[in-house]
Amino acid sequence: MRTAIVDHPLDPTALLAEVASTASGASTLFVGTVREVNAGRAVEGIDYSAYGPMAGKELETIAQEAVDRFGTTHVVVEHRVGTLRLGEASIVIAVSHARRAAAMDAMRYVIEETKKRVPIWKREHYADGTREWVDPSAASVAV
Amino acid sequence: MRTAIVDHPLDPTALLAEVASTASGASTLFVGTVREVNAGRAVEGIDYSAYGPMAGKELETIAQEAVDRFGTTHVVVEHRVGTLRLGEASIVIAVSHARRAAAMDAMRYVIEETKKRVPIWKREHYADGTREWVDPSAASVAV
Amino acid sequence: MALTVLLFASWADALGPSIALDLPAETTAGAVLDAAFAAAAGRALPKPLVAVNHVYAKPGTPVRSGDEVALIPPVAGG
Amino acid sequence: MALTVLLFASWADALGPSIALDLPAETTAGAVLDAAFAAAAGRALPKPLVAVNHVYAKPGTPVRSGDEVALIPPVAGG
Repeated sequence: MRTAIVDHPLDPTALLAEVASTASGASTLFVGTVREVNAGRAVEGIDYSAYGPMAGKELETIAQEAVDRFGTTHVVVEHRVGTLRLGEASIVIAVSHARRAAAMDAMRYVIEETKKRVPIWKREHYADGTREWVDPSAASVAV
Repeated sequence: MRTAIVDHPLDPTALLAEVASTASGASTLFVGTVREVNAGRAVEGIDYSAYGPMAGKELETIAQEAVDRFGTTHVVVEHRVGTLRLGEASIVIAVSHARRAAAMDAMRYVIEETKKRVPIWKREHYADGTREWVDPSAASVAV
Repeated sequence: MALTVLLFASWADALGPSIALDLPAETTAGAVLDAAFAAAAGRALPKPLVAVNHVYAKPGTPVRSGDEVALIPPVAGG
Repeated sequence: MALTVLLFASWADALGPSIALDLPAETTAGAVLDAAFAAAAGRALPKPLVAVNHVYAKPGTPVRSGDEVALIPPVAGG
């Protein structure tokens, strides 16, 4: 198990390799990426910022919870901060497990808990030149 | 959308790149791999064989169902046949979608339906020298 | 009619990649399966599904001369 | 006591990366939040959670001199 908050581009292939194990029958990978439209507005990029020490700690706690709940130590998560362009990855979660259901469930657990708990914020840059902090708790449509 | 039955090693990174889109907020990847133990027996490799034309058709049908149900055309599936060693990938499923829940659900749909419907069989090579066709319908523990 | 039925996995190990069955001109997937088990002569083989022209068939699905018929033992892909 | 509270996202945009609050020696996360909203002087800011020493706090969680206290606006990671 390993987690990190980083300020450089993420490498999904490396994370997939990191969780590989001949004890595993399934590997799952989740990649969150910057998409061109959010809530109907054209997005050109996103600034991700974190409360560094707490975000690192919370991400580690979530990964440890996944390890404990789903019974695999092969859980690796990296979250990127800084300014990301369209299509770039903000988070990569890699899991492997003897059984596929647990590999999928663990991946899902980590992304859902991260969205809820890790103190990271994003400010979207819109095509009209404005920038806004995204508040999922206020959004009419969940992202 | 693309599906294939192939007889060469799979490349998860290429499939992940194939589904990438700036319209997508999430990409998911499933990699099924040969694991060293099944039902308590030490496994050294697996022969995968397919009823080629029907397996290709059924895999394509499943991917099309995922496209229709979950609303993304970014679904790519490759299944390998032939003799695989420990840790090698037998199937790779890549999906991307605007929204993460659908990306995860579509990935899961494709692997579960593939396990049920695609006419592909595996014969495990055990450390004791024996080989046996795996019958998931008879197994006491689902793989 | 003479019908060639494709076999796979444990069925192919036991009986080869195909078997030739002699069946009435108007027959069904269920009748093919019964004839295949008769040809297997008591060997312990898992119950297969029948595919007709690459589609899973029901017991009552008609089988005609020229159809591609296969027995599909329990699948284990993925 | 004088307490420095770390701010992020829209709160940091409005008030800077931290604010200095003057609070009773024995106080709570809830009292910190009330004092922060008073310092924000009516600006439209989303309701944050309070973190004390990198852990989410409840309104009654004690806050002592030397604690690292932060306001956590609605998070949007992932």
